[in-house]
Amino acid sequence: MIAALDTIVTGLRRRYRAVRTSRALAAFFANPLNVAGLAIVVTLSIAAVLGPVAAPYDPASQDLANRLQPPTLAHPMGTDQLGRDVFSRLLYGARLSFGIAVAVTAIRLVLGTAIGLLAGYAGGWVDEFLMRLVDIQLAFPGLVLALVVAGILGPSLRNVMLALAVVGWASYARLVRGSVLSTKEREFVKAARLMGVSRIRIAVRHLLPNVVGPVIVLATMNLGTVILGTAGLSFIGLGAQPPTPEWGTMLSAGRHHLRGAWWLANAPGAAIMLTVFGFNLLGDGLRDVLDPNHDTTLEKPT
Amino acid sequence: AGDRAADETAFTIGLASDPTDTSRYDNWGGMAPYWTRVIEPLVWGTDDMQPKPWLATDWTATDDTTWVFDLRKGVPFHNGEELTADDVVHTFEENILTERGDFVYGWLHLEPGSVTKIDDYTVEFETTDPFPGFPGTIAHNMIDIQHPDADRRAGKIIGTGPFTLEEVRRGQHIRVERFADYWGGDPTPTALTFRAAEDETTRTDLLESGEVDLIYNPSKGRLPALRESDDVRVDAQQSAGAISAWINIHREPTDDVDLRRALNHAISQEELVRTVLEGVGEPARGPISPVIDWVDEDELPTYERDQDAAREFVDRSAYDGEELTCLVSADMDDGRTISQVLESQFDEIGVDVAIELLENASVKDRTDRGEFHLQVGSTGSNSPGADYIMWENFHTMGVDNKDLYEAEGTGLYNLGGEVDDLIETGYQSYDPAAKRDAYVEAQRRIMDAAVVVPLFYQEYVVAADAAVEGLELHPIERFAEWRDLTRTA
Amino acid sequence: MTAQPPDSALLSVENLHTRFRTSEGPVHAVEGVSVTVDEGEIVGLVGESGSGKSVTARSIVGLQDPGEIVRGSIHLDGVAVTDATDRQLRRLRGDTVSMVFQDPTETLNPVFDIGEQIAESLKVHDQLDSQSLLEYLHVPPFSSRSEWREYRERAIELMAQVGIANPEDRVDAYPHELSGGLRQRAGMAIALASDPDLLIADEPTTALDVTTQAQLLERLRRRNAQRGTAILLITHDLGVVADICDRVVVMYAGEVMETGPTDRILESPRHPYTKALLECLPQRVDRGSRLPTIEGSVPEPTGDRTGCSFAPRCDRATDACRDGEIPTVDLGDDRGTVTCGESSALESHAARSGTATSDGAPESGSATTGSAPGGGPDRSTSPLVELEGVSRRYSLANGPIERLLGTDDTLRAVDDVDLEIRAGETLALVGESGCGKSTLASLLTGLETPTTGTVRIDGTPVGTAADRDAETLADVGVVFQDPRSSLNPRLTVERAIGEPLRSNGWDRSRRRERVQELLERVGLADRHATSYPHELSGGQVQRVAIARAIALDPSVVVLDEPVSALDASVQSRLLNVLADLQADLDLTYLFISHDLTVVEHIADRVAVMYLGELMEVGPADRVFDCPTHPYTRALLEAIPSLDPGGSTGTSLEGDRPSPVDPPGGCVFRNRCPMAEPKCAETDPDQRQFGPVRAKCHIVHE
Amino acid sequence: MIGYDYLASRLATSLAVTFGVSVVTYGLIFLTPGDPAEIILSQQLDRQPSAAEIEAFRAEHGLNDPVPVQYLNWLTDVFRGDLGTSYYSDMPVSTLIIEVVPFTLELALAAMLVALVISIPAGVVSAVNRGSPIDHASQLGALLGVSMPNFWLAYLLILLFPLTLGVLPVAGAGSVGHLVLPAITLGSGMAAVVTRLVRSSMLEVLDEAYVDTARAKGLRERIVVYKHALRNALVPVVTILGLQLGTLLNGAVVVEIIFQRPGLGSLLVDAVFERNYPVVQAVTLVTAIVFVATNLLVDLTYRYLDPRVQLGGETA
Ligand SMILES: Nc1ncnc2c1ncn2[C@@H]1O[C@H](COP(=O)(O)OP(=O)(O)OP(=O)(O)O)[C@@H](O)[C@H]1O
Ligand SMILES: Nc1ncnc2c1ncn2[C@@H]1O[C@H](COP(=O)(O)OP(=O)(O)OP(=O)(O)O)[C@@H](O)[C@H]1O
Ligand SMILES: [Mg+2]
Ligand SMILES: [Mg+2]
Repeated sequence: MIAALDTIVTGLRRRYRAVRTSRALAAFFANPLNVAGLAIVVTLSIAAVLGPVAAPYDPASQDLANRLQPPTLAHPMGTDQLGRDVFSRLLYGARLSFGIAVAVTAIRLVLGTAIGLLAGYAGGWVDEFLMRLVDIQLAFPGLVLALVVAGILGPSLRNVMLALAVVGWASYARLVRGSVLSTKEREFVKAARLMGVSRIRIAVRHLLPNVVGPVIVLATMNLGTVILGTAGLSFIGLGAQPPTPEWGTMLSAGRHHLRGAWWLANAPGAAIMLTVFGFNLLGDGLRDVLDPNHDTTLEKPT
Repeated sequence: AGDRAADETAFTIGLASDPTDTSRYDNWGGMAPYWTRVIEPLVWGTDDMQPKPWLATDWTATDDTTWVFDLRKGVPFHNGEELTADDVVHTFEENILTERGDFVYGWLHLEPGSVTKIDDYTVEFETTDPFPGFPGTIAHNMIDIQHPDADRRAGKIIGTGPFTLEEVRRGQHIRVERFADYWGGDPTPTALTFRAAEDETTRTDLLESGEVDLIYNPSKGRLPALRESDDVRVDAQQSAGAISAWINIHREPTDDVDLRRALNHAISQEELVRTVLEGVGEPARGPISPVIDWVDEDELPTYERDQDAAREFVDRSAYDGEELTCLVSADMDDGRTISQVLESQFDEIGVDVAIELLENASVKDRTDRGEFHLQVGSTGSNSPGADYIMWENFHTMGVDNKDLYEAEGTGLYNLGGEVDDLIETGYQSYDPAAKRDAYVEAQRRIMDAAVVVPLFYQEYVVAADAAVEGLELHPIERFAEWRDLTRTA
Repeated sequence: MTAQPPDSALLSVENLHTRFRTSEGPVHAVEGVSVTVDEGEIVGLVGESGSGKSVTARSIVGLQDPGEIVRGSIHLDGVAVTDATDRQLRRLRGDTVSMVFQDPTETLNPVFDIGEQIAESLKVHDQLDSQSLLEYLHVPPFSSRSEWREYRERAIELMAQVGIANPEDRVDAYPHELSGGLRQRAGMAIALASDPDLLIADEPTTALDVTTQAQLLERLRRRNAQRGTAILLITHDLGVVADICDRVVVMYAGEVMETGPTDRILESPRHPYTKALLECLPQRVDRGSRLPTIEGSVPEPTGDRTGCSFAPRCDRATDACRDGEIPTVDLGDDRGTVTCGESSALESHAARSGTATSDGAPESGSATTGSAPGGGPDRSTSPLVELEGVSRRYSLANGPIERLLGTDDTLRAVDDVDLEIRAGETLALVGESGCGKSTLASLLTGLETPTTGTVRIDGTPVGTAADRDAETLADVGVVFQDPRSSLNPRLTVERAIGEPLRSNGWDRSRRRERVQELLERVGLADRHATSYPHELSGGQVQRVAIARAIALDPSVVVLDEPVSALDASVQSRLLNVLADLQADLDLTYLFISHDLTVVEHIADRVAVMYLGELMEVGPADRVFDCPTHPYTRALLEAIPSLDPGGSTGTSLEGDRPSPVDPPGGCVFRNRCPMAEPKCAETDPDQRQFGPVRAKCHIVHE
Repeated sequence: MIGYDYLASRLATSLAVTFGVSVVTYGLIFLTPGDPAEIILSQQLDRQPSAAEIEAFRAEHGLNDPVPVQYLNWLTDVFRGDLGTSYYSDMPVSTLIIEVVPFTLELALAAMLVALVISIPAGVVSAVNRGSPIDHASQLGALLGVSMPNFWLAYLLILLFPLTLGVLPVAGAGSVGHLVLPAITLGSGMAAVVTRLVRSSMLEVLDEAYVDTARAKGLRERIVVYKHALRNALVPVVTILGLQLGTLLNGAVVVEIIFQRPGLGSLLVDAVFERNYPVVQAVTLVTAIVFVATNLLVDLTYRYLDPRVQLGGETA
């Protein structure tokens, strides 16, 4: 018991030391852009967590008498076509948009990484087959897939997520496979084989940790793309169901009011932009820190 | 804008749908038969949706299934030749009833070989079954008459309309020019360009930038500003369309009339029109536009907005708080806002509704299977022959109801029994008064059973450069008349 | 810095300070270096890795970026480089000074053929001030084809001059299509295109084989003799210095420690550092005895320093050395200068100082197993490892479709090798790069399957690693060629060493104990257990790799170039560790190296490999003292001798043939100075010459 | 040089991918709810079709056959060079596609041009002046470019150019003027991605020893950067351009809708919405072929840019 505690403590201490003394961290914080990115992401995360508590109004409560009110003190971002408070909707939406982004990216990441790892490590026909699958996904118009998924399952938020996840994993698979192929040839992997380490353990303990760097970078940037993707899907009518205050859907619904009720589209638009911006800043920073040789964001937005 | 400087009598019109869709309008060489007025049918429609003589001057039903049409004399085709019965027979037999596919038979109740020439100016139509709505039904832009020399698929359109087809640019525009020998008199505009402008903001921007002179249905958000503007004239015209929330009366719990009445009492049509519709539309009391002659609003029961009454109805009903689904087509203008207003107002009377905004095809799929409680839907007609609205929607054998009725004896919006009889009577009645009585009674019963929550009768809006005058709008927006279009200095 | 450089000096660097700003504070890479190079002179700049040699060189040509010169001056042909305008700098580079960079694989632009790269250099030299981008991009109206063609012609000439055979064929080659030696020569051609007065060559031969190195040094010497080109040669190899330099500058931690004529420095080094450096070279130590080492490590270039930077490692250091200003003393008579506070340094004092600790007498003679002739491993016992007729061919077809189509180019990496390793001995495998050493090792360890032949360990035939049981796997320890890449960067030292234990089912506490024991054995402190590889120096990383290799008590350890990447001082310490381990644990070593001086020091027996074949196998003393095979002889002759003025033997001419298409008959014949017609006809058999086995038609007992 | 083996293997994998795409498409569209007959008829007639009309349509288009049979029929036709006919009419799908392809191509190329013209100099300047205000400005610009939802940008561009400044048409296609705003909308996102890529790639390359070799020759910095460094830096950029072309083909839907341009993207979306399956099939097939071909082209470009690249084994 005490021994276990002890190992945990030393483990933590080691981690802490590794983090504190890490050049990477210092380098990360040396760049103001990285700090800005982190700040944006952290702020938005807080908004996502606390949004519903902090929102002044119920995001769904309509007030047709006070529709399309320009920003005032009572409604800092005005009201929408149905008299709902845009600011409150934005706050509620933060959680949704963030949630989608994180969930979709997580699915893509896990799926893509698993496939890439398998393809790269197994090699041969398995690799050949999986890579053709990746090619098919990339060559397939993502839109059709999204339309069909939404069509089959109905365009709920969950299905939008599914649709986006299904079309995005291939970039991860490619990236991971590429890294695995080169890492596999590194001598520490050969060393592990000679030490009798099992294949699974080699894949999971030796290869995986050495390929996650670029994957995390890609994922960070992907978070932004996913939010843009939901906006795109909303544009062609496959967004979240009303009255869900999802940002992409709000932007898309407000797009015809850009001239008159400008706050309708610009508020969610700015929120999306800021988020994507923040994630990308963060991703850039992480890239410099985690993997200076990362070459491509094999990203194919829908 | 450049075109206009060159020619003060040419106009550009921005349409909300693509008028050049080859795959849809290939029979006209990629030109929408609507709006463009290059081709004309035998029958036209009056402002109150009655068939009106056009290329045919008169028609009579000689028996239950035979119609005889007299043709107008002295109508020249664009190639200079005169319209005769041969041309009509040729058009129907060689084109309409052969090339367009079998579905036309069901629509027109005609089959190949059923159109015959009696003399040079008389044609006889033999319908497959009694069809009193025939003249109104063929008063449709697609049932046009063309010269046998026309090569439709190749884009060589030889019609009789006031304009001749000059150019089709796929996905872009159609250009027509004045036909000087038009039988109805010389049109004023020398040329018209119909531009596709499907996105409402883009369309409105095109008007604002001066690239087009006139647009249909500007962006609602821009209407207040356009109405205020001195440079733009905004006209609205009531159409043959109506929007309602349709209720699936064969599914629990909306099979309970009390719940349906409650829903009816929950809504204020006036408020809806005034607010989210920016005043475009008329508060409705029934599911069909009163522009159509056999609709009489005053005969219908009314449901005032009354939340207390609504709650009482809810209490009385079998409804116990479950979530009702409400289908909305993503294509429907304002569908998203309208459905949200409904949802919120139903919520106030304690009825929980979840909106499902779906693309058209998915909506169709769901309605086919009857898996929904409410649907925000519309009725309307592009020809004066609107009988099918009653038949297809409310008759047990109508397309919406038939499958479910045949499979499990239900349907969607069909009350069955006497209502079916009334609709059949109306459908087959050659006497306008009898038809009207039957249909009005059917509608009364439908509203009494609260099969729909009527929302509003549709209006369409045209915004034009303030200098443009002489536009004649028609309840069927595709029947617009450009002949007198002029531009003031 | 009293000595005023003579005005005539082509290059005079004075009190140069170059600094890098990093996130951990400034790095003082160069701290007050003064160097001069006269016209026609060859000056060697030596020092351990990180001592600031490259930074000094880069500063001279104005390429110190991202570093900055914070103090001092550089004069090249009378022009002050530090104050020069871009234009002046271009003139200097195009006209006066040229530079060859450290690594031949990286100094050539991979996307242009070498003809283009040399031609460009010629053109710059000819038309220094009219360089238009479009012209250099070969955009038609701006660039004259015929002119470029002319430059290419001249490029071919230049290639011939630097010793590239068949330059007409090679001019269109891309860098990746050339061998390391050819690439380095192409780099040389680029540098010489401007006919510079001064050539700065930064470790031009470090990455090359001895034979290639010898060829290249010969070219440099000839250039210097014929055209009077002055050369500043940067190297850490004192042998190279001895070979061609007139004068030597010894650097340590960004400072100059000692300068002087080559003979004087090699014969009577004055600075304790220079002395220590010379002492730990294996050439200078008797075969098999312990190597002297320099304790401690090079100071971090960050932070302030006072006094002599070598003081912490110098056993003669006084307090004055640690704090005071260190004088630079001119020894007079053109014997150079010494920067040392210890007066004793000024005395000429040969050989063994106390600084390089020759750490004691060999412990009960165990470390010298191989030294006493005949006292080696017991020859009567059956061999521990046997390779019998082992070959390994690689198919060059890649992609399943190609394989289906049966594209059939094969590469002979190892060809019909018979070799046995006896328990307790150190067998060294030597040969030029790419001759198949690592492949042979992989066949033994089971990373590769032999195409033909059998590998036996302890008399039992073994398959690939996947087929071997845990015991057999544990029986062979491996230290890979590149120590850093053989450690998972995400695992701490403790976990890395524990990995083989873990897969053999050791529990946590046992593992921990064992790791501690191993760390101690290889001479690492306990605190390193929780370090990550990137936190360790090259020598430390190599120790970790060794610790891991012996974790499961193997009987044989395969060491693939274990010391090649290390500095002389670190190398000597590591060789001592290996010797101790062998003595204590009764290990058998397969020691792979291309460095013959190291091999001579450590090996009991030597196997010489060429193009996948074994040319000669025999006891180390016999092979080194009296080589049998002409190839072995050529290899030995190519080693730069440390004796000043000592002759460098004739270097092996010609390029190594490709293993895809080896010559028929004897594979060495086209480079063999003794080749006869029958060598081309038949492949010679292995023949026994006393204790030695060789594969040659020509040589006789 | 490109060997036959290589070409054969590429061709085989390309075929496999294209075939895979067509199977997936076929499977998917038949999973999609909604009956094409009803949808298409109601579009065509502008009213609810009757039950009789629907039945007639189904029979006419063989929609009552089992799905595998329909697929096989389709596949046989494709091998005969027939992509099928639109459900709407007798219009061959190939005609529909050929009609819109020029618009798509024109837009894709223009967008690519916009992207390259912006991104390459911006990326290079950014990398060369690493850490300077110029670098930060270009990085921020690029980030804004990627962060902006493209339809939002499109409306803002229309607001700025035709409506406020009175230059360039609002919408339409056919002239260079009509191409500008759509190309900017579509190209800016790509420009942003490529700028960042060029920058990071340049940063890496500028650290390479051969760049110093070039400098040490006495070459002007401009030549060092644009000849020696850029060529190497473009290698990873090409991959992205290849992948982005796919995006340009079907990601252009939004731009096509807003600017009222014909194109493959909106053809496809409309066809999916309308359940016009032959068109969906054909467009998907064409996009897949274009994608595969582009990637082959990318590989060849690779080979041109970087002679080290061996054409073999690895695809894409
Ligand atoms: N770009 C840089 N940024 C920070 N520090 C640097 C940089 N370049 C060199 N240094 C530091 O300057 C010191 C001297 O490096 P230099 O390359 O001159 O060593 P060297 O003597 O050439 O070594 P080697 O034999 O390994 O080539 C080292 O401590 C190195 O870490
Ligand atoms: N997996 C492989 N596929 C194809 N060829 C290979 C492979 N591994 C090694 N080779 C080739 O086999 C030959 C011998 O390689 P090996 O690595 O054994 O040489 P080496 O003597 O260890 O060289 P070095 O001193 O450079 O390490 C080389 O020509 C090499 O290119
Ligand atoms: Mg160096
Ligand atoms: Mg090797």
